[in-house]
Amino acid sequence: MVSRFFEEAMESIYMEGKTPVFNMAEGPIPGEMHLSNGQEPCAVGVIAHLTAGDIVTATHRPHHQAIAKGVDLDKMAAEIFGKKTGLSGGRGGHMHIFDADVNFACSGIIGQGMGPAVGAALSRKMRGEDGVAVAFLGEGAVNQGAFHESLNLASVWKLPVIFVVEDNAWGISVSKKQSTAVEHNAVRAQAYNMPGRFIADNDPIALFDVAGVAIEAARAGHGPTLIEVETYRLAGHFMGDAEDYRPEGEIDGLKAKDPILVMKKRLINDGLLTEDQHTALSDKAKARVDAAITFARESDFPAPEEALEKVFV
Amino acid sequence: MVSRFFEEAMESIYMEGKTPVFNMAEGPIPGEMHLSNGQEPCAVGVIAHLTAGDIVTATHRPHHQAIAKGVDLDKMAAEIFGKKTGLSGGRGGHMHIFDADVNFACSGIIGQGMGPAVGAALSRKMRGEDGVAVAFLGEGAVNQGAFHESLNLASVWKLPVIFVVEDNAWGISVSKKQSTAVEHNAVRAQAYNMPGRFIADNDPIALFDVAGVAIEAARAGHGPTLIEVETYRLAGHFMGDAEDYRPEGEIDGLKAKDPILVMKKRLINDGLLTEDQHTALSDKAKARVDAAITFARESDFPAPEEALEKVFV
Amino acid sequence: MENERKLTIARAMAEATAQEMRRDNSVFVMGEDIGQLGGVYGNTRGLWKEFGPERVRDTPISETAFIGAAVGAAQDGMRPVVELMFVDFFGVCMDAIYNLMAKNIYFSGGKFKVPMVLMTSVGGGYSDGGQHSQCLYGTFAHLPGMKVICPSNAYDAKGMMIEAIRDDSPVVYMYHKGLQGMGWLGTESGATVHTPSEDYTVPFGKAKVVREGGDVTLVGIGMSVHDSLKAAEKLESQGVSAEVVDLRSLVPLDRDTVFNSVAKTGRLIVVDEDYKSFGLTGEIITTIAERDISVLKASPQRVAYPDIPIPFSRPMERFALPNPDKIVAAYNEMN
Amino acid sequence: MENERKLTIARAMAEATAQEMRRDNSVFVMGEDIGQLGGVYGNTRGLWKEFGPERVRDTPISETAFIGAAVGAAQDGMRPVVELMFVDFFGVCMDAIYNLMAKNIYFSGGKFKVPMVLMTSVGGGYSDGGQHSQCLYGTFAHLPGMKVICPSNAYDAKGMMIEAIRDDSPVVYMYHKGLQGMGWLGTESGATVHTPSEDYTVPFGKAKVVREGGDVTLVGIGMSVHDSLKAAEKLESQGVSAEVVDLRSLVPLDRDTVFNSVAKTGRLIVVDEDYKSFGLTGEIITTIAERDISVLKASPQRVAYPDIPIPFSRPMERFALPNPDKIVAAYNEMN
Ligand SMILES: Cc1ncc(C[n+]2csc(CCOP(=O)(O)OP(=O)(O)O)c2C)c(N)n1
Ligand SMILES: Cc1ncc(C[n+]2csc(CCOP(=O)(O)OP(=O)(O)O)c2C)c(N)n1
Ligand SMILES: [Mg+2]
Ligand SMILES: [Mg+2]
Repeated sequence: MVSRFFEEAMESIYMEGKTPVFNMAEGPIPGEMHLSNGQEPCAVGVIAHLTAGDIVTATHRPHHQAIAKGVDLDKMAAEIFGKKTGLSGGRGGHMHIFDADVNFACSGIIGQGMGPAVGAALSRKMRGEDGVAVAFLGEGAVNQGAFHESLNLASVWKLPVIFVVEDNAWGISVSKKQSTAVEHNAVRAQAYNMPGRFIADNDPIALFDVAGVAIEAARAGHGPTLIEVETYRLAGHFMGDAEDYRPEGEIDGLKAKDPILVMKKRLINDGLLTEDQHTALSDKAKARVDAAITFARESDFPAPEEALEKVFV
Repeated sequence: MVSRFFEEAMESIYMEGKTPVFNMAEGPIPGEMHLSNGQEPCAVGVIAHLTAGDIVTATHRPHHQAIAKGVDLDKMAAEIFGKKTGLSGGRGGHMHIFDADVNFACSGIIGQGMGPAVGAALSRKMRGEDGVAVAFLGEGAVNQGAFHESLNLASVWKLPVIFVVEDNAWGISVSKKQSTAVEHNAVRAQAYNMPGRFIADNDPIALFDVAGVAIEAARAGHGPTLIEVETYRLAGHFMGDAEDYRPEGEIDGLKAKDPILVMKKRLINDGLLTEDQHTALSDKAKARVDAAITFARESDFPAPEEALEKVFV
Repeated sequence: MENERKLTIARAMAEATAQEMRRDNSVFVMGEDIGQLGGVYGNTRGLWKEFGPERVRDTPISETAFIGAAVGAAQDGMRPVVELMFVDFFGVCMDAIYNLMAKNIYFSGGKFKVPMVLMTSVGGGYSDGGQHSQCLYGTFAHLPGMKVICPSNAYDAKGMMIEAIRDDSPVVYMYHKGLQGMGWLGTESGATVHTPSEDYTVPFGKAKVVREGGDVTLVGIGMSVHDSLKAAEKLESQGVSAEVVDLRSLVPLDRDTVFNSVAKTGRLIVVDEDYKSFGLTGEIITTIAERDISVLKASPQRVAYPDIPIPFSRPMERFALPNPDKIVAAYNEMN
Repeated sequence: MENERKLTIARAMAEATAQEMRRDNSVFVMGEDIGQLGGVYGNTRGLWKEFGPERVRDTPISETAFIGAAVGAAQDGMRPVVELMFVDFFGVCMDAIYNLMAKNIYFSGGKFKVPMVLMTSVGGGYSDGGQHSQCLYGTFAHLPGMKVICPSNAYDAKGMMIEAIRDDSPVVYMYHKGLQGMGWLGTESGATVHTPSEDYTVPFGKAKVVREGGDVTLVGIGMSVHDSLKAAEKLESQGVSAEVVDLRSLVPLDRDTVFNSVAKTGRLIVVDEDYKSFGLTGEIITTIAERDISVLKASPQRVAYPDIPIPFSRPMERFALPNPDKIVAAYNEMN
């Protein structure tokens, strides 16, 4: 059982780390581009427990979360290319990945996804339907008022919602130390009378276990949990970031801890994966991504006037 | 020493409880009117430690805080009557009491005073000048995002600011239990790595002591403190509130704990005050208030066109 | 007699909401003091008793969280009716309103629906000071993705509430405190009108000619409709026949009705309790001017709130508010 | 040669701020990524190095707290220059801006000063999507108590920054990303102009005729000034002489300069990258219409952003943005 999850997780992790979509900032993909390289464990460790019916609200750095949630990869790539075949016909772009089929939404405003996650959880609770909502956020977003209000509300109403803080130590160029009064955001759970859990070292297995407990508790009606994951931003904040603010050697140190490599090594060491299996998985993932990119490239742009549609339904 | 503070405190407390300004909602004083009857200890217990140079940011329920801070009583009454002689010439009214001479500001928006208190404290720190800022707020306001952001910021920057939560158990008709995930807001200080203190039973002496420590620490550069005071709202949320939402008997129970009466009894029992002294203080306070009301009543209204002035300086 | 039943706007709003809640389990109400208290402005009175605290939910003072939550619930199949107690408080939660509620339909290419009503009280005139008396019609109408409406009477209030609840797009439902019919607030009696007890809808984007006339068109919304009607009476006694248009909704805006009226009268005065510049009055006047300036026989005028924060003191506030006399004066000064 | 020194707007803003910081110890800078990074749009580059992290303060992502703190510091004698990274983020902190920063002078009867500058980036055109590309000129200009400005070139950017820092009232300083002169963003070269190295001020409330002409007046601000200038060139080749007015400040608004220009040309086109309805274009057109409609020889027109959230995809965004061709077409269709 656990090993099956491992493999599912691996597949997603691997795919994300390699997804070439993430490496394009100019030409066919204009605008800001926030890569999630290094942060994949945060997404898969949690989302592996969810079904398509569960809800995820994601951030300005949403690709790993989206892929883990099962957002249609072709349409997502097409959206990022601004194509008519994209998830929202090119209206949203990279920071606005919406897939109603798997209950996935995101936003470019720091902290904006937390309220909607609380609301989706409320909706399920009121209707007596199964469903857990997971709101992802960065450690920088924790200092936004929406965090406080949403965690309090979720706790007062005992809603099935999980808040997952991806702590990559940076909010653009501002370090967590400069921005945050506590060493671990997990302790802030105490202010909302909910469990707060800390996962060290970007560890998807540890996260998987902790998230499993939290999600089960949520489904059982025991209310929300706050999970903080120590993770690594291997790239700049967005494409083109010179990263002068990083202490020397930090990136090299982090690159040595690349979770995709670490995970590969771990699985191979544990005898759960052979080099051949790994290559096969890797090839499969790469092929999937390539297909999505091809789909995106070959799709047409929307007609300009389509901009005027879908303001209201 | 302590007894001198007691007496100063008494004087203010007594005055506030009896201030007839608070009892007028119609006729000469239109608009909302939020009385602070019962909450006087929160203001005096803290502000007794402050000088005119220190900063206070107050709430929609500001009279006790203003009087304790030494806001000019005549001009304050005139402002509440909408007169030209009022603190701001009638532009502000009861929820907008501003007195630059004693560094007092307030606002009608829940939680709005916290940011400015942090900023005033920052200003003093940057200039190397003495000065502590105190932000008052209700327990309902604690669930507003501004609380979270402001406490974090004050702590990260180690600023001389004190946050005082007047917990009267109600935010209009919504009880603290319905709105707040924790039993005591003081525990929320942990989320900001600052001391959190709880004062039970509306006790001005206990508050005085705790506030003294906090303010001294702030002046010494040790950063902010959160203080939660259990207090009682003896009146409705605003004048005219039918208060159907209060459990039966609650108001009678609270009235028996009227801090003005409790304090009087305590001081007399402790031999710090005689009935005669009390009568004298009480008369003096009443006379002061009467004079302010007379001043306000006899003042002229502003010319209507003055509304157009003072948008910019 | 049933068909002469008069309701206040507050009761009309509550009745509409109750009827929709009975009809559709996905409708629920959320906000500060909308439960047992029945809403500070009475517009949810009775709901808590009938539907209980699960469907009529008092919230903490956390507007960002609960309006954001309403969006999440709406996207998940519910139909929340959410209250922002005073429109003046929009500043603490505008991101959830204009960047989230108003845009997720578009960002999702129409695949997410956001069927929610954000109701909020507007207006002054009772000395509530500069953070509790604003209208902000222009602020909301300027930003795309939300419908923005404001009824001037109980009939419209009920029909527009039902319309709003059934709409799959977000609707900002503004109600003017001075029209609510609350005992403790001065109220405009013209707002309390016959209101059928059965359910019915009043469509958005249709302005209403509430008084016909041939010499000048007065355009308003909410309270300013009543100011305009009173001004029309005064003008009548001067021998001037004024037509009054109640916009009812700002988004969508019924430009045709306004244009047709002005094409007939040749004169236009726009009355607005919101701040004058960069707002409603400019939009309405421009609607005519850009379409065909030749229909205007005189420079169009506006009677609006000056560009100042709202003063507390009664004489100053009265000075700043629009009123019938100012409208009459504006007409008399028209070139 | 010194007097031919050209700066980008980003450098002009940073230079102005540095000069004021040297002159006046009470000036400091606060915001997200304005320290070592130098501002996402380069407008604080070099300050952190010269003045250190106390006076060039990176903040947590807590706009409500740090903008509120700026108000408190300003009231206490400091002169904060605060950055809201994108104007689109106003929703998380608008209370601190419009209800606090903009109103405390009035609420205190002028006894509190609020000498602060809130600088914020505006504008799209580079596919940053619907939460990172807005202008919102109308949103800010509509609400009383704050000055609202936007330079179209580096000369004005520097002088207006110094003017803003010295002002005792709050100033919202909007700068257009497409004019900043950042290498990684497409930039309008017309914004990079001669900028004196000494300090100087450009007063608010004075629009500037940046091109004289007799047949039509084009009015814009920020980027739309450049669109207008390009349109004027195109019109020239058609034999039409266009006058271009750069508003520079929306609050205070220089209505006279616009009126005088239109009185001369008889034709008016207002160009705006902000949403069309209930905003800038309506205000400018109404300014003329209400004062004297007889100066208009044709129905005034607007070329503005349609009332839709900003789409990501390039062809859709280009379709929605104003551009010189649209302005020329508007002129050609004028009746
Ligand atoms: C309300 C708001 N403020 C600021 C920004 C600009 N911004 C975008 S990402 C970012 C840093 C976010 O840091 P964190 O939450 O840690 O997420 P990370 O980028 O590290 O994944 C900032 C400040 C924003 N999008 N929204
Ligand atoms: C942002 C905001 N939301 C709502 C209100 C309306 N309101 C005024 S007072 C109040 C209750 C405040 O409760 P609390 O903070 O406990 O203070 P108390 O009135 O008990 O002194 C509310 C909800 C407001 N003024 N501002
Ligand atoms: Mg981060
Ligand atoms: Mg309270």
